[in-house]
Amino acid sequence: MTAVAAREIEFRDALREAMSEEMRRDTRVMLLGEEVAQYNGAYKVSRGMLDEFGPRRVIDTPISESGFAGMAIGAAMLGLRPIVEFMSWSFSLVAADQILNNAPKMLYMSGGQFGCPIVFRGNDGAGGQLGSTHSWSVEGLYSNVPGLTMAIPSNPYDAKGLMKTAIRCDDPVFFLESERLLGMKGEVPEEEYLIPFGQARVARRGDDCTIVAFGRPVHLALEAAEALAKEGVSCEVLDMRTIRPLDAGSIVSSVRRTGACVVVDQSWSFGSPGSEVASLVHRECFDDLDNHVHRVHSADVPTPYAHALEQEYLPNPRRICEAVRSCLYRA
Amino acid sequence: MTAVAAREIEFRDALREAMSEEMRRDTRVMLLGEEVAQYNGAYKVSRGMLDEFGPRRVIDTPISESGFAGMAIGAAMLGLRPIVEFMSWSFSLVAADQILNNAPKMLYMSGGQFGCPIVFRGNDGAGGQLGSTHSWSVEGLYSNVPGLTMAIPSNPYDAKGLMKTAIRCDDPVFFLESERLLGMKGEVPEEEYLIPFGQARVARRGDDCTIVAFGRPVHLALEAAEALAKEGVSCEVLDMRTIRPLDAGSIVSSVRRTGACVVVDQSWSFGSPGSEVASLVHRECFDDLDNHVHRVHSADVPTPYAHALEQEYLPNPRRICEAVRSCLYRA
Amino acid sequence: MANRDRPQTEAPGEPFMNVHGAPPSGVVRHEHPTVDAALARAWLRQMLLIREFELRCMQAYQDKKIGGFCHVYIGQEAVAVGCVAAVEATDPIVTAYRDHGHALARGMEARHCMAEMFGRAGGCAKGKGGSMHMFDRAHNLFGGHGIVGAQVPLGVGLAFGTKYLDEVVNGGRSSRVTLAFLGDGALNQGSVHEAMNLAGLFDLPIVFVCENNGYSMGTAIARGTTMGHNISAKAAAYGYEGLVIDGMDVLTVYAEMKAIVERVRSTCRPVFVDMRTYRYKGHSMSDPRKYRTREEEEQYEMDDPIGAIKGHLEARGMTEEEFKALQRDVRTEVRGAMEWSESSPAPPVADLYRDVYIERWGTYTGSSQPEMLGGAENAPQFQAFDPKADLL
Amino acid sequence: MANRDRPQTEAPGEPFMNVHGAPPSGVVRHEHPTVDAALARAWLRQMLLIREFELRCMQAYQDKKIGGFCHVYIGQEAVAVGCVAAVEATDPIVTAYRDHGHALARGMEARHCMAEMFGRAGGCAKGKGGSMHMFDRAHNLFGGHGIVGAQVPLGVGLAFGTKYLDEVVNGGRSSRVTLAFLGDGALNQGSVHEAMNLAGLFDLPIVFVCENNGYSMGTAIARGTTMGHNISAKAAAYGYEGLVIDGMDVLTVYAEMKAIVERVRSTCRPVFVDMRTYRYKGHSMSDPRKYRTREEEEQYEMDDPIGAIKGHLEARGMTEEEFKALQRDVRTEVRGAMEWSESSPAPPVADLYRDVYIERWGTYTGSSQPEMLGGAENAPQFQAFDPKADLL
Ligand SMILES: Cc1ncc(C[n+]2csc(CCOP(=O)(O)OP(=O)(O)O)c2C)c(N)n1
Ligand SMILES: Cc1ncc(C[n+]2csc(CCOP(=O)(O)OP(=O)(O)O)c2C)c(N)n1
Ligand SMILES: [Mg+2]
Ligand SMILES: [Mg+2]
Repeated sequence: MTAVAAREIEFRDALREAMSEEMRRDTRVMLLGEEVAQYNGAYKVSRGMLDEFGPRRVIDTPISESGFAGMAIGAAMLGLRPIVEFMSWSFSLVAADQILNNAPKMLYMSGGQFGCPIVFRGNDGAGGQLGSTHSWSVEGLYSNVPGLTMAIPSNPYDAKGLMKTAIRCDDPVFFLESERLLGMKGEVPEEEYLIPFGQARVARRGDDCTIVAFGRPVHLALEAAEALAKEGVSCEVLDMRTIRPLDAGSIVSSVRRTGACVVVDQSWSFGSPGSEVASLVHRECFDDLDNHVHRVHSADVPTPYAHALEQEYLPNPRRICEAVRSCLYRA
Repeated sequence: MTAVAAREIEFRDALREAMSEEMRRDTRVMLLGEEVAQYNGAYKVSRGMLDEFGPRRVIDTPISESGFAGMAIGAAMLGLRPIVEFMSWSFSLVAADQILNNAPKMLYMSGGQFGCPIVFRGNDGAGGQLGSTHSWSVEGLYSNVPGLTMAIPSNPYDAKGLMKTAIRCDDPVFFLESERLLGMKGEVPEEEYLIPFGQARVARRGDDCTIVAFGRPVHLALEAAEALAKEGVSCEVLDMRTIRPLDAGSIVSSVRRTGACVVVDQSWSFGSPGSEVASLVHRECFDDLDNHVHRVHSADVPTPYAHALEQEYLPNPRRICEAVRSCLYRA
Repeated sequence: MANRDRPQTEAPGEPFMNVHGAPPSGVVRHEHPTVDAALARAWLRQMLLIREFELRCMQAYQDKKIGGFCHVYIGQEAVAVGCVAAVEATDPIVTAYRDHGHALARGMEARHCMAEMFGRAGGCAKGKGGSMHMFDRAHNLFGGHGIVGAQVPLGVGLAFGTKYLDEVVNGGRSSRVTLAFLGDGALNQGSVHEAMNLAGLFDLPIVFVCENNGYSMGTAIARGTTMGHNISAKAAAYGYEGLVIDGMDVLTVYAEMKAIVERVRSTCRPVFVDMRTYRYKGHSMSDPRKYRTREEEEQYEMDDPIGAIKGHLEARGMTEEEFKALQRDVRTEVRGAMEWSESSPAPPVADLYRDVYIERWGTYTGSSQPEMLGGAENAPQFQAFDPKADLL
Repeated sequence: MANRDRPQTEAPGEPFMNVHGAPPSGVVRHEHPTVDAALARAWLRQMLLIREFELRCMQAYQDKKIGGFCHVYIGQEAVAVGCVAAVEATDPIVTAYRDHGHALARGMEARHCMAEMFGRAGGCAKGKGGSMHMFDRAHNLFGGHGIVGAQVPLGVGLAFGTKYLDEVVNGGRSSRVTLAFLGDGALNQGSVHEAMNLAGLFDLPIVFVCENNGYSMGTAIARGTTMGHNISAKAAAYGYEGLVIDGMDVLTVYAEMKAIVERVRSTCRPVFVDMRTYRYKGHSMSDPRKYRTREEEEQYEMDDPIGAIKGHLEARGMTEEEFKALQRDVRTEVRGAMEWSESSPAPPVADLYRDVYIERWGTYTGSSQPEMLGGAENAPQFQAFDPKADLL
């Protein structure tokens, strides 16, 4: 093996590389969505793709989420592999029927005759002061539904590897990106790699408490872990990478070792991935726990606009630290 | 107090009585939806209401869920109090943006200036062999969202009392009815009564295990409790009546007494009311529990059509019994 | 509140107007070239098959052999048969929940269609779909669909997909035409409008066949749809043709659709068809049809599509005996389908967790609570989805 | 893929065509009765106020005093000002996210509008809504709304609601007209079509004002909307009038809208307006406008709505000094609004859990994880929702 010089690229570039590589590899893959082509993407994720692949494969759509999501599902039933960009997952609510009633159920309803190899992707989560209609963390809503898979990368490396897996996946993938992370730089090798779904990454090793996190909150968890380390508390941070499938094995073996668990989930608390993880850990690690699983979520209110309120609304390192301390009876 | 002769009416009649009484009381209340007027309702819940209230107040709409739900929300902002019937909650997915982004957030987004006193109601849940697109238990999906309240009655008495509360509620109410229960008869007094939100009903008293259930599964839980009683296991069955607000107090005090808990929730398991209850009980009753909370849900697959598959898919007394026994280490 | 844009049909002294706001048979039957008699007879047989099939469905529903909702196609047979005849076998079709007629016309065997309704393993969707979800991969039937209007974006996607496959993947010329069927009630769903705009914008080879039977459940079209008397106005809003076709006459349907389909095939411009038809029975099994008069039904019954093609063939020499033989023939076929369906096993319980995902991470048993399942064997009888295969 | 239904605008030798597929100022400016000079001057002042306000917004956004998205109204001022002038104060208005102009035209104080963008307690929504969500109960402004098209069903509901209040609750005659503003891009959202059908069906007193500025973000109308050169075809699909109005001239907007609004008030039939306008700036702050030519922008700048009304008033005797005084005046007002907003406090953290529910079961602290909150005092400065009050 020759050592390869580390290469740092932005999260958005990692996404684009994954899409472009897969489009070069397979003409059945195409990208469609609002402003993805001529405008190069509202968040510039698809910058340059129109130039490379032309307007037949990088397609601007009108503001018709239900229409173009359904169109892509129809094309996927034929065996094509569309990537659908929702400028924001917040705008996917107008397409909820297509993405929840059709995409994840087509295989089942048709008795296995028609599948739906499709990727829906776009910006998810709050943090940019966009107010309550534009700040959905749709994992809280959509992860309830069987038949779909859901990925939520936290860094450029994972973004690329998971996106490539998503595009090759024969099932519908809900791919959640955070606009807040698009400019983040990270090492991404030149060589091709894929990251399988359902395998968490240990973002930090530790012995006292397991912090389970999804997507952007992984960084908040790492910040909290750093702060807690100064207090002598050693946290293990798991970056789950995918919500469906959920890597229960990694969570359970970590919690069996640490004996304590905190979940950090940016969606609303009630009936969320966070409550599912808590329930899972209690079930599988009941005798290993010294305290119940603690949970950190966005506040259970619509997303406010004002900066200070929004910061208070979101999970933040302070609240994560409090949860860990409380879980370890150090509060 | 004079004893009143018991009067038995059907679940659908209880709903209609509640709506009619409130419409007599307040001209700002009206009913709208597909086939609610001339056809008397797809499930005959609104039978006779057109005759009594006329076409200005009992309004047939076209198949435009997003349009008429949004229309009703606009009217509610003005201070009217619409009741919107979704023929089935399964059809509300095409209106998801209006009912989730507008109704429950209007008060917040407008800084308290415009509220949304509205009731969305209709058939929820599987069991009638309607296949995967028509069998949603939307509590699994929608209960994640703050700003809304959610009621799920299990019998005619509750249906009437909760519906009257819903119509007088100044916040949006998601009211989940089960088509499977509409023909069920039960005692409903002639006198007016309202049932407050957030107060569970003890459907059966017991000492060994608390079964927490919502809506139709309450009956499955009671069947299971009956069977278990024969084995010497005494179950307490809580009928939660509302999912938001959730009567945490009743759950907690029951579980503190019984020391065991099983949740029965007809929605899919992942990130559901059931996982929320499990998480809550573990948090509040950690030291009272001898085993983790057990959960019974619909199978984590799209709803199948075939009768035998659908019966296996749904929570059923057999699975509830198994869960209780396992929870009590009697398996 | 009055719908002022519909024509006034109740003025005294005016002739009886049907639900479409036109006199019965108000749609002119075009002269059409005489089709091959064998072909016409095959259509008659298909229409008889559908009618017989649906009558037996109604019976089986009463007998509780069929569950859920069941929407029969009686009265509309000429539409599915004529439209399917007008396209190639490789042209995709998608429709709504009133889908038995389309499935049979497309070539699905009656027994697979019936077994699906019986919820048996031999059903076209292994008993998982039911009456509203007839899928047939081998015949390029991309399903019946239960959510009103939701199949229309899918249809646009099929048209987009064939064009993309032909032009981008295979580097040739677009050669397929998609038929997307929808009810008149579906015109009030927003997703239909989004899809119609997309089809016009992207020049997609699709025919939207609006089976305008004048009612969505109990709602006569004028009560739910503005411009109900002239729904081609909806197509004009998207810049393409809207044509009215008499859907009660299979010869007309075939001839008109044939011309449209070939035009669409060469121009890649969508067309919208206001296909005037009527359902003789209720919306579904529980509908007593109180919202319309017996007089209106009788007017349409005089227009019976089976009667029309029968009359045509009689004029060309078909004897009553030949007709009776056809009837006997389809009766035998449907009876056979019923028997076969009865004997088809219920889907194994293990099937519950199959077909949820193609890619599994081990055996899929649900993502949350572990479930214990027996290991019953799965014997798929239909073409399975193969995302690697080149379709059509 | 070509959009064949739009007119070909690129043929050599043809005159320059603007984004609307018509020559600039191609919409005929109607003769209109000379309005009262004081009124016209008030409109000029409002338009100057909006322009100044928006320029300062852009500045404040660069300075990071405003967060989130910010969509300015520069170029479209004549629309909001002319439309608002044409209705009564009790006529409800609802609009999309490009809403500062409507708020100011409707009478919201500049400081409350600006403080909202600054995310301060003094904002019209206490800092909870932001730029896209300007609500003003006292002025019957039912919000700016962020989801494209989603405000249109709400508008139909307002029209339904006023009619219901007037006729059913109060037993009188329908007397109010609702204005629902939407962008041209919103025409591609299905919910808009559902709403337009409902308005026609139920005879609702509403004017759909489509602010057709030719672009949705970077998408020129012809690239996203079939019949983009004649969007009144969309209204025809629902059986009502669609009118084109020159939205660059406030006098025209006022005169035409006044006539429309009074017609709607008496007939209760909806009207759709294709309001031709142009946004001079980018879609939002981050848009470099690469999708259009400088030449096109200049053509529209020659049509500047402020220039037009200024010219009109000059012809009626307004001096340059008087104009300058107006400019100074609005500058002072906006500067004051900025200062006031800066000094307005951030909303207290306790506000996070307020306004989630009207009815609370105890103090609302979230339905799942108990949260501890400080008890900071809440001082609402705006009319609160009172579901018991009779509105309007
Ligand atoms: C979105 C949605 N809303 C409501 C329903 C319930 N529903 C099923 S069929 C139907 C009537 C549809 O009428 P039409 O489109 O004319 O078709 P037809 O039954 O006449 O074939 C309704 C309201 C549904 N399936 N989906
Ligand atoms: C449903 C939805 N999809 C996408 C967006 C993102 N978006 C915001 S504004 C906009 C363009 C709208 O254009 P138009 O309606 O013409 O209004 P204008 O900006 O010209 O005022 C888009 C795509 C959104 N807010 N909502
Ligand atoms: Mg119909
Ligand atoms: Mg625009």
